[in-house]
Order: sequence, then C-alpha cells, then structure tokens
Amino acid sequence: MTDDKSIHVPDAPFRPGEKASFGKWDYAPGDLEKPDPEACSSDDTRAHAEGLIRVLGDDDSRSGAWDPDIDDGILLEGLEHMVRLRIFDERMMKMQRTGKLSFYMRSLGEEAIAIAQTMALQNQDWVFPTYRQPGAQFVRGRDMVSMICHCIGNVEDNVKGRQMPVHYTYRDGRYISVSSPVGTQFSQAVGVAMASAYKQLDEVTITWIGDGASAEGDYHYALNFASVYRAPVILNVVNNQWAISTHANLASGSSTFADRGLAYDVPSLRVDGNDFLALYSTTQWARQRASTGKGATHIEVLTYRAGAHSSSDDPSRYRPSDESSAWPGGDPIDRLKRHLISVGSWSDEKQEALEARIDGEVMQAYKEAVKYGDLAEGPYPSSDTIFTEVYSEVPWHLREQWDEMNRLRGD
Amino acid sequence: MTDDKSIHVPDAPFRPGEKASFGKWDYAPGDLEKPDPEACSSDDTRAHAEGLIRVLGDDDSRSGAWDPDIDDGILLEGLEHMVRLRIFDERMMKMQRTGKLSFYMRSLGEEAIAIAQTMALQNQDWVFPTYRQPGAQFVRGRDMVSMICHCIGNVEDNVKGRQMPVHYTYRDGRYISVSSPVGTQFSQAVGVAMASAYKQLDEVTITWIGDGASAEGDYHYALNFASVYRAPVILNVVNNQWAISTHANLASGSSTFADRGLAYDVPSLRVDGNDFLALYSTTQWARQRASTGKGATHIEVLTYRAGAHSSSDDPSRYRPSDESSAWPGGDPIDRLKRHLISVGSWSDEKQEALEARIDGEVMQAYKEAVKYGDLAEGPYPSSDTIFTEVYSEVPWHLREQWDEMNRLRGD
Amino acid sequence: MSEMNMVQAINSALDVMLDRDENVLVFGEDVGYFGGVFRTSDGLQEKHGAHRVFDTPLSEGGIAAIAFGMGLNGLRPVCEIQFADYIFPAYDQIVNEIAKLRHRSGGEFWTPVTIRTPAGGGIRGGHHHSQSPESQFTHTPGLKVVYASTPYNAKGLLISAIESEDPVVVFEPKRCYRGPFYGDPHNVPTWADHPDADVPEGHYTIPIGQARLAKEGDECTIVSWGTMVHVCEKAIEMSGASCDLIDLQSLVPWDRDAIVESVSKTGRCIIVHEAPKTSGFGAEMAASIQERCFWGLEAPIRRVTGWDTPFPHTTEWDYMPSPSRIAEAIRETVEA
Amino acid sequence: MSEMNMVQAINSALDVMLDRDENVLVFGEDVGYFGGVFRTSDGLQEKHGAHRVFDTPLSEGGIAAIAFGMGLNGLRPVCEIQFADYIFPAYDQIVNEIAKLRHRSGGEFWTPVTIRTPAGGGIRGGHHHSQSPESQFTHTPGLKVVYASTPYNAKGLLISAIESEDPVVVFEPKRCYRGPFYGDPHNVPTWADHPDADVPEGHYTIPIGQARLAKEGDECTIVSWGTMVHVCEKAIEMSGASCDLIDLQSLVPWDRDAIVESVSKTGRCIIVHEAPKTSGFGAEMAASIQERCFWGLEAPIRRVTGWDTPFPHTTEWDYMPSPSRIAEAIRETVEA
Ligand SMILES: Cc1ncc(C[n+]2csc(CCOP(=O)(O)OP(=O)(O)O)c2C)c(N)n1
Ligand SMILES: Cc1ncc(C[n+]2csc(CCOP(=O)(O)OP(=O)(O)O)c2C)c(N)n1
Ligand SMILES: [Mg+2]
Ligand SMILES: [Mg+2]
Repeated sequence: MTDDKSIHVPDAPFRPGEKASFGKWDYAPGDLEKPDPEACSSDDTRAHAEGLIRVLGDDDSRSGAWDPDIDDGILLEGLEHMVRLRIFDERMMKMQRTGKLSFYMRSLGEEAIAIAQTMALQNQDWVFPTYRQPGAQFVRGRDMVSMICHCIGNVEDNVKGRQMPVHYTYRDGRYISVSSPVGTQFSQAVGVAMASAYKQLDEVTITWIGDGASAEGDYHYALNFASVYRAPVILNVVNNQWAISTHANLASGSSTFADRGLAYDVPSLRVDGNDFLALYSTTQWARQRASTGKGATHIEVLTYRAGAHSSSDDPSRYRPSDESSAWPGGDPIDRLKRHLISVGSWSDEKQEALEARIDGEVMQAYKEAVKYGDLAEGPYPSSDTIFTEVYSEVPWHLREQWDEMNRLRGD
Repeated sequence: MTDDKSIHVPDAPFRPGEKASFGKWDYAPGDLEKPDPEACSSDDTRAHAEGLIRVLGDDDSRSGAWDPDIDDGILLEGLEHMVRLRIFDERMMKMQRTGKLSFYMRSLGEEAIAIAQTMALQNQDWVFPTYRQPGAQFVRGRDMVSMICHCIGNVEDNVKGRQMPVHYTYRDGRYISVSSPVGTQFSQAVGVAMASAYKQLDEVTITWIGDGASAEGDYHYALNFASVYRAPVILNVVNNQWAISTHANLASGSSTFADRGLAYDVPSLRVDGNDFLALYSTTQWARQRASTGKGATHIEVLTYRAGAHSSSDDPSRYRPSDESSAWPGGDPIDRLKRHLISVGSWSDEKQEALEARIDGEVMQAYKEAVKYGDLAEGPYPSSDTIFTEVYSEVPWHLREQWDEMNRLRGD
Repeated sequence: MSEMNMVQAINSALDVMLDRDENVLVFGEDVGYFGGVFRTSDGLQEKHGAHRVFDTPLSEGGIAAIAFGMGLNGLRPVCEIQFADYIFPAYDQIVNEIAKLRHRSGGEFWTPVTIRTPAGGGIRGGHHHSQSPESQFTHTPGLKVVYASTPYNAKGLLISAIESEDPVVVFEPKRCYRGPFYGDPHNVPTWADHPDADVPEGHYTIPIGQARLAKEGDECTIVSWGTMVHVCEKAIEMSGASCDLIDLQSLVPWDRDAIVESVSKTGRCIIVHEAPKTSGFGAEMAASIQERCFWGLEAPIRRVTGWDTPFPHTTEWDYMPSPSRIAEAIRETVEA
Repeated sequence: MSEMNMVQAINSALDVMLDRDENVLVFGEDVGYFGGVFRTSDGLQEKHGAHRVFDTPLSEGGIAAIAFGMGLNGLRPVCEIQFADYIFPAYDQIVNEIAKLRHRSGGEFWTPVTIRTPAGGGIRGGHHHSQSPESQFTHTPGLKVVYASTPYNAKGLLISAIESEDPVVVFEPKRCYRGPFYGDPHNVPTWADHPDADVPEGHYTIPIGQARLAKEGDECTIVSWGTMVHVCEKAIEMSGASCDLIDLQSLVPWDRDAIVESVSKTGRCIIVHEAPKTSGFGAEMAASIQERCFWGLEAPIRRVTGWDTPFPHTTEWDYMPSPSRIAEAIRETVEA
C-alpha cells in the first residue's frame, strides 16, 4: 500500500487470512553462559540481550548454566499458581459475558511471567504490576474471593468500585495498585526502589511494561534514572508481540527490547517468557544484583499474548486466528507440566486432579464473592466512597458536595 | 558524602578546586572505517557509536576514511562563519552586560557543530535547532542586523519581542523557531521529516538536543518514531559535558550517547565535535542515507561547553575554571585554522585580517541594529504584537482584550 | 443525507477530508489497520493507503510531536488520542509547543494540527477511561477547543477543525458514539430516527465559535456540551420549566453572543458539565456571564457538574450529573 | 526571627524539614551541588549529604515519577521543577498518578509528594519562563495547590506542604524571590524592612486552606495571589478606595469563608491574577463567589488578569496587570 519513497509504515508480519509461521527459536538451553551477577558489566550481557535465555528445552528437559537450583516442590507450587490463574481467568471471562462484571483482561499464555518472577523474589520485595501480572497475588497469598470482589466492584471490593476490573491493589502482599495509563509504573518503580536504597533495606522492586507501552516516555525515564542512581529495581519489558492491534514492530526496529537497556549501561537479559525455570533464574540473578548494590537489571520477557487484548477486543480482525499456535514458545503451563512429568514428579492424573480441585476452589470463591453483590444486581460500594480518600481528610468543598449527593439520594 | 548502601548519586569528575584532566582521545583519524551509508545496518556502526570519528589529527593534518572530499574554499568559508559566530557572541555578551539585551547564550567552543553540519546539507533541508546552533543561520545567509534586532527585542525583531534572545526563527533559511522547553524539537523534527517523505521531496531534516535534554521523553519518541517510519532525519546529541551545573554523567551511564541509537536500530556515529571536517563528513554520510530512503542517523557530537551556560550562569561555582583548557578536543576554530595554515591555504596574517574585518562587520551590524531600538531605551515592538498571530485570525475575546489594552494605553 | 451514528459521522468526516485534501493524514494508536478501538477510522487505511492512515507507537507525546512537525511542513495531521485520559503525556507538546508556534515564531511557522479524542463517562470506564479534561485546554491561548454532542455536529466540527489554520482539540463524547444518552443507563437508545443523525454524506462545516440552540424556552438558560446536552434535555422535561438549552459546541472561542442573548431573555442560567466543578469550564462560563449579564440576573448562576473527585467505576451514576439533579437545580433557580 | 528574602526563607524551610524528618529528600535539576538556579537549595547538599539533596537528570517526568515512588515507599520527596513552564512533561505523572493514587488504591497507598516550582512573569522570561499555570492544577481532585507571595508565607506554606499527607504543588513567584514587586519595573526594592521578611528561623506552618487579609477596607474586596498581591497593594493606593486585599495563599482548598465574609461586607469583588483570563483560577473564584454572595453583590465581579495570549518578552509590562489597570477596575467597580 505504501509507496516506498513516501512514509514507510511497517506492517505486522501476518494479517488475517495469512499463515503465521515464526520458525523455531534460534537459541537452546545452554547456549548462553551465566555471568557473575555482582561482577558483570552491562557489556558482559550483550549476548544475553540479543539471544534468548532458556532452561526448558524442546524435549522438556532442563539444562544449561541458567538452570536454577530449586527443587520440584517449588515448581509444583508454580504450576499450581499458573493453573489457578488460568482457571480463574476463564471463570472471570464467563462472568464478564454474563454481565456480572464490566470488563476483563486475561493473562493467557503469559501466566508464568509474574508467577515465576515473584516466586524468585523475597516477600519484602515490592511488586509493581500492569494489568497483565495479577498472578503475583497468588504467590503473595491473596484470597481469590477478595480478587473477585474487586473485579465485580461489589461492596467488598477493596478498590471500592473506583477502578475498572483487574486494577488490583494488595498492600499486604506489597503488590502496588494497578493504574490504567500504561507505562507510568515503570518509572515510579525506580522511585520505590530508591526509597528502599535510601532506607538501606534489603528490598527490591520488580516492575513490568508492555512492548507497546515501552514507547512512552516513562520507559526512558525508568532506565535512565535506574542507571544513574543504581536503583535496586528489576525492569521487565513483556514483549508479547502485540499492543491491542499494533504489532511490536512499531515499538522497536529489528533490535531487541533487551538491547535498549545496554545503551543505559544496565545489564540486560532476554528470556523465554513461557519457560518458568528461565524466568525464575533470571529474576534471581537480577535480585542478587539489586540487593548487593549493583543496581538495576533490564529483562525482555519474550512471549505471546495468546488471548484477546481484553474482553472488548476481537483479535481476529487484525491477526490470523491461529497465530498463537504457531508461536514457538508453546504454552507455559504445558511446558512445565511436561517437564515435571518427565522427571517423574508429576503425572497427567495428578494434573487432572489439580485442575479439578482448583476449578472447585475458583467456583467456590466465585459463589462466595457474588454473595457480596455483582455488577448486574449490586450491592455496590456505597457512593460515599466517591468522596473518601481523595485527600487524607475531606476538605470543605468535598464535604459540601458529599452532603449534596446525600440530599439527592434522600439520605 | 553518599553512603554506598544508600542512594548512589554520581558526582561530576571534577569540581572547583580540583584539577581537571581528561587524558587524550583514544581514537585518532583513520581508526574507523566508513561504512557504505546506503547498505549499512545499525550493527555495522557499533564501532562508530562507541569510538570517535576524527579527521583532523593532533598534528593538524587531515586523514582517514572519513576525510571528506571538499576543497579548501569550503573550509575557509566554514572558518569565516565560525569566526563570525565567536565575534558575534562576544559582542552580544558585551551588550548583555551593558543592559542592551536581557539575556544571552554563547556557542563558545561549539561553533563548528551547526556550521559544518549545515554546510554539509542542501539548502532545501530543514534545520531545527536549539539555542546552541545559531551558527546555522550564517550558513543560510541570514543578515546579522536582523539577528541582533531579535536579540535586543526591538521594533525590527522578527519574533516581535515575544521570546527571549537567541530564540531565533528564520523561515527563509528553513531554520525553524527555537523553543525554550528543551528536547521538544527533537521529536518534532521527525514529523517535519516524515512530511518531506510523504511529499516525496529530496528534503532532509537536521536537529540537535543537548546531553542534558536527552533525558526528556522527546528523545525517546524521536528515536523510536524515526526508526519505525524511516524518517529522513539527522538526530544529533550534542554532548558538551554539561547541562547548566549538571554533568553529563547524570544523563548516561558509562555507555556513549551514540550507543542509544543502536538500540532503536538506527545507525549511529560518535564524532569529534570540535573537528570541522569530521562533522562535515558524518553529516554528509547521514544525509545520503536520509535522501535515499534509508532513514535516520543518530550522531553523538562530543564537545565541551567552554563558556557559561548563559549570561545568568557562573560555572566557577560547579566546575574548575580551567576545565575547558584541559579538554582534549581543543578549540574548533584554532584547529581548522592551523590545518589550513599547515596545508598552505591560510596564514596567521590572513586570520588576523579576517577577524578584523568581521569585527568591523559585527560592530557595524550592531550599530545599525540599535538604531531600531535597544532594550534599555526602546523602541520595542508595539504591544499590539501581544495579540497578533496567537490565532490565524483574532477571535472576539482577544479583540476585546486588545481594545481594553489600547484604551489603557490611551490609543 | 444518510442516517449515521457518531462513529460513522466521524469516519465520514475523515473520509471526506482525506478525499478532498491530499495533505490530510490520519494516525494514532490502533488507528490504521484496525480502524481504531472505537472504529472511527474503520476502512480508511484500505481506501486511502497506509502512508495516509496509519498506526503509531503507543506514545501520545510522540504522536503530538510528529503532528507538530508535519503541520509545520505543510500537512494537515489529524491524530487520535485513544482516550482523553491519555492526552496528558502529550500535554507539553500541545500547550507549550503546538499552541504557541505561530506566535513564538513571529508568524513564520504554524501547525494546523487536529487532535481528536473520546472523552467523558458513562461507559463504566472508571478513573482513567472517563475523564473530560476540556477545561485543561481552554486555558491555553493558541488552541481552539470544540466538543461534539451529535453525529451532525461531530462531523461538521471535525471538518472545521481539520480545515482550521489553528490547532484544534476535538472532544468526542464516547458515551454518545452509538446513541444519545438521557441519563438512564438502563435505557440505551441508538441514533436511529434522531434528527441529528441525519448527516450529509459530503462536505459541510459547523463554524468553530458557534453554539447551537438545542431547545427553546424562556424561564432559564441551560448551557452544556457533550453527553450532558442530552441529559439536560431530559432534565428540562422533568423540571417542567421552559428553558433555552444551548449546546456550546465550541469552548474556545465560545459563542458569547448567543448565551448573553438567551440569559438576557431568561434572567437565569445553569451550566452543566461532567468534569469536576473546581476550575471546570463552567467556572469560566459563570464568571463571564455574570460579568456581562449582572444587571439582568434574577438568580445566581448555578453549576451542576461532576464532583471534585476522580471518576468512579461502579458508582458512576452517582457521579455524573443526573436528570433529577439538574432538574432540581432548574426548579430552584427558576423559583429563586 | 531573622530578615530573609524569599529564596532564603524557602532554603530555611527545606533545611528545617531536612533536619526534623529523615524521610525528607530534596532533588531536581541543578538542585544538588549547585544549590538550584535560583539558589533555593544553596548549601543543603553540603550540610545534609548527596543522598538527601541531589541533582536529577533533565527530565521533569522522571522527577515526578520517582517522587511518586519514594512517597509511596514512606519518604517525603520535595522536588523542584526549575520553571513552572517546564512542569508539563510531568503533567501526566502529577494529574493522573500522584493525585489519584490514594483514591484509586482504596486508600492502601498514597504519596505525599511536594512539588515546588518558580512561576510567573516580570523577569523578562518571555513565552516559556513566565507562565503561571496554577489553574491547570486546581481542576485535579487529590492535589492541593498553594501560591506564596512573601518570605513569611513561602516558608510557612512550604513546611505545611512537606508535612501534608497529600500531594501539594507549591508555586513561588520568582519575581518576588529577592523583593516585592509593586508593578514598576524601574523600582526594584528588596525585602529589607518589609514586615513579611521577618521570618522565624525554626519550624512554623501556615495551614493550607487559609487566606491572609493583607489589607483592610470596606468598599471592595480584592482577591489575589503571588506577585499580584503586591501590585494590588499599589493599585488600591492609586485607586483611593478602601479595600480588603485578600492574599489567597491556598487555591485548593481555598478559604471561602474569608472571602464570603469580606464580600458580604463590601458587596464588590475583583480578582487579580497573572495567568490568562479564560479558565484562570479567577474564573472559579468569580463563579463561586457570585453563587454564594449573589444577593449582596452591588456590581459584577471583575477579573483583571493576563491577556489570553502567550506571555511576551519585551512587552511584558503591557501583559501583566498593572497597578493602573487594577486601579481603574477598582474605581469602576466601586462606582458601579
Ligand atoms: C497512556 C495510555 N495510552 C493508551 C492506553 C490504551 N491502551 C490500553 S492497553 C494498550 C496496549 C498496551 O500494549 P502493551 O504495552 O504491549 O501491553 P499488553 O496489553 O500487550 O500486555 C493501550 C493502547 C492506555 N491505557 N494508556
Ligand atoms: C523542559 C525544560 N526543563 C528545564 C529547562 C531549563 N534549562 C534550560 S537549558 C538547561 C540545560 C540544558 O542542557 P543541555 O541539554 O546539555 O544543553 P546545553 O545547554 O549544554 O547546550 C535547562 C535545565 C528547560 N529549558 N526546559
Ligand atoms: Mg504487548
Ligand atoms: Mg549540554
């Protein structure tokens, strides 16, 4: 469509009606060494920023320098969290379709990311997510009933009906409130981390940004400030190929996202985002850097958004509907499951039982949550919540408007 | 001062009372090859982004692959423009000190940059400067009287007394209006270039940003958009070591500014900013890329701000007062002069005569300009100019306020 | 003429202008291949080419910046900010740069950028998909600001904006994209059979600076814009009072004559908007109208607005001015 | 007590708070080693350490973002935006993020950021070193906004801001850093011997939300803030009228009681500010005051403001409200 002498506008590699084929990863487990996290310079990570760190191979075995030293118990815990997230997402989508909640966003295909990465951290570490990392809450022990109440926006919503679904906040788990404007958390996280450094606490902050959102100024601020002040922060770009309908090639040229970090003198890694073990291991490595005063690590998490952008989106309008099955990264849950089976720690039967149990738990949580109200029927948080917590105390003009609202409500 | 476990705050390499010593450049002319501008990838320029492109050696001779094929006539013209700019700046500073103008910013030590780079372009190319590239106007033939009138803000100021001095605009020379908010022009220039591409014209846009200002979001937007749309633009970071009192190490880690471009897949060069020939040659190379549809080039111009930030600044408060003499890049005017003398095209006598002639020209321009008013005495542009050109036509509310002002003036 | 909803009317305005003027370019996040998350540019890339209708990186600041440059270099860029809530990363480029270029350069350069953005609440968007930040643009000399309310004026105002030599910010009430909203979330009419859904297929304009008398009456003047125009219609009905309902359409410059004329007639005035009260554009309206109409006013000018709080999600119907809240203000004002 | 100019008073506020609360950090462009381009943090890095008082990259958006994060994680960040004109790259972080965190998180998180910024004209700064963008922050629920006018209130308001649990934007009239300004550029007094230059060396506060009666009278109420407070003082003298001069000090929340009380007494009101008229904070004042005081008003509320144009360089004295322009408005209002 574009005349080459005119504005060059890149298109997505595949569009509806075309056949998606990505080929195989160029990198296999073992291809990349593991530099000493405390001694390495950003230059020492060039190969890691341009390559792809993997641990789980195509044959489901684990190998290579990045294979983390963790036992299968932890992997089974991770598997359970991922299964829980997937089932939870399915249930929420069903609720959305029946009008019980207004909107939803799934993590389909990206379940490993926040779960493996948060498990690789300590409990005192701060998690500063986007809407695509709800799984971290399971790791930090959040009750599903409370999560569902938020999504419905009922009386028990701890966000008090103020934000759209999936905009969780969970202070007890140091999981910081999700904000809709994309990118803002990335630079803010550097400030959270600087405060930990100032207080000389062994606290690390982890945050994520999408491939699309990396085009915002906040991405640049985050890398620059993190580099200058050596903030103890882990800066992840989740490159899931798409920003709604816009392909990641509008966010980067042919260089990788991880590459960007090197230009700020921040050690940078590129990791298979559907490989639980590789995610765990790179995050541990980054945490060690941060907690020993070596500063930030930048990680590109290479993955694929297998579902629609959100419940409002229809990806068949802009990409082949079978594109996700052509993705070489596979399904993160299946891959970990197969590995655990292959080493004899797990079985298809156990997996089935697990899924059935969690399905029951989710169903039960759902039933309990709707007791506190649903979107269609209420009860909703009181509209008093419009006026509270705007400021630490209610100033006179809000008090007056609040009274006016009460009068109109007939209170 | 900083506890290493707390926030790490980098300091400048040298502070008042300390002895500045930078050593010598690691790169000499000839160290770096010249890739084919039309065929090269960003990766092919990695050495150029990390090294330093030079043509004029420490012995004042020119050599290496980047030695541009231009004759001494052009160099003499460049020398004359640079001398003119330096003398012009001195005169303006004197005027500022005597209250004839409110504020001034010199290009001291950076004269080669805009002059060599603009000379390497075509007249139809757009120049989108900061306050540190006034020299481009000489290349484009602007009358000094008109420049001085702007700086004084008198009746002949083509900016009509609306902006501070040094905020030139010169449409005839395709020199786009300078804006105070730093960085904004960098991303805007990409749009200017995209429009040229859209119209399929052989027009290139050149722009600059300071080391300090490269921390603004606009820097990131510029590189990303230029890369995505292959805009015919030349994106220069002028790394003159300082942003007012803030050292460039607060804008980059240990990596170079040029390095940043590679992470956007934009071929990137690092050039000795006090070397007229190297500037000329790299800009020609970048122009060839742009005008053949190969897109943007990113150039780090390595230099030193030899003067104060502005007439309001006193650098002795934050850097050794002799720091500039320790700078290995020398003085761009001296270097070119010595080279021309060494090849027999110039002499000290000719230089003296040139300086005397230009001194006279500047003095005469100055005398003519103040005829149209100066800051202390006026006449100023009419205050009617407050209301004109806010919109393409004057809307009723401005008309009403204009009338009110007239009434108050007793018109 | 043809019946169009607001999305179709906007699409038609873009299409007409892409056809008429080869300097018009349309771009923004998801605007190209996909046709926009609200479908306002649906089909335009296919028809006009990817060099004229295209996707951008997710960067509002970058979008505004390239628009600045394109406008300066002779084009007529029309860019979309996906939600008005996301216009703030571009705020510096808009208020410090785009707005001031003509003036700062002594008239040597200017940039006729059009920025379209869906604004306002009523779609359960919560905090960051519901804001109506028009007043934050009205304080910036050099910018024009318009706010559509119907398919007819959405198209006419947008064409005027694109043809304007000045930069214009165009707010579109997303709640009304597919139908007018009368304040009852359970009643979701479409634009079918609405008189203002009768939209010419070709080129026409609504001059910037002109208000629209949506309803005539003599007891009170109601000034509003965007979604609230329709809610006011309902409220007037509920109040039983006879009111002039003025759809402001343009905020900068605004149609003072029309309003002064109406208030001189009615002696009473209420301004209704969704945005928070403090420093909303209703403040400017009230301040200006009392300045002009002081001696004829029979009651204080009232503002019925969103509360001075962020925009909520589940409780949005208690936030947005409702027909009954407005009707009560009308009754109180008429009786004062 | 000790005589201080406004720069010294601000420096003292920062110093006092750095001493009292180890969670206070001070940072911004050129704020650390150099002590700020206006010298407001002079000597503080040396005294309190570079980990508490430091330079930042030239990135207002980044500055606001790290302030957000630090405040969330228990600190009290006090950041400087070098000129108020340069606050806009941080606008998104301030209005969408800092302002809304407490509310959006159901009260689980909040960030008590203080943003200091020199504002206003009168220093030949032209377009981009003279703006007074306070009204663009008053429309954002969750933010508090204050505007100093003297050394005494600059220190007292800044300490209140730092101690506030809410984010506060603090505007400082740079024209008054070294002396009050009475509208005559050729007469450049210092703060020496001015009563409000008598500033306690230690800790004290001026509550946010409290106005100051700068002068008492009974014919007209003048409401102003920042540099214009002093210009109004001169104008009142020129007018010969007896006026209440109210220095608003806090814009959000503002001291309505003080103003209503005064206007109830005088029956007349003029609001004076430097920023452009349309949607300036004067609009909110006029709209609110007429709402409350309608029945007692004997003349329309006037606004004397900067024009609806960018701020000029050489002709700035024709832009900023002058004593004679204000005096004329006073006379006309008193005679109306
Ligand atoms: C500042 C801003 N601009 C636009 C949007 C609308 N929006 C929401 S998500 C999204 C795409 C994000 O893509 P990406 O960053 O890749 O994250 P992903 O959804 O793929 O996880 C857009 C454009 C927004 N929320 N915030
Ligand atoms: C957005 C913005 N923030 C702050 C300033 C104030 N300021 C003017 S120049 C300058 C330093 C610029 O340094 P650099 O970009 O390195 O350019 P140089 O002066 O060295 O040429 C600053 C902070 C500004 N003009 N614009
Ligand atoms: Mg994505
Ligand atoms: Mg510099």
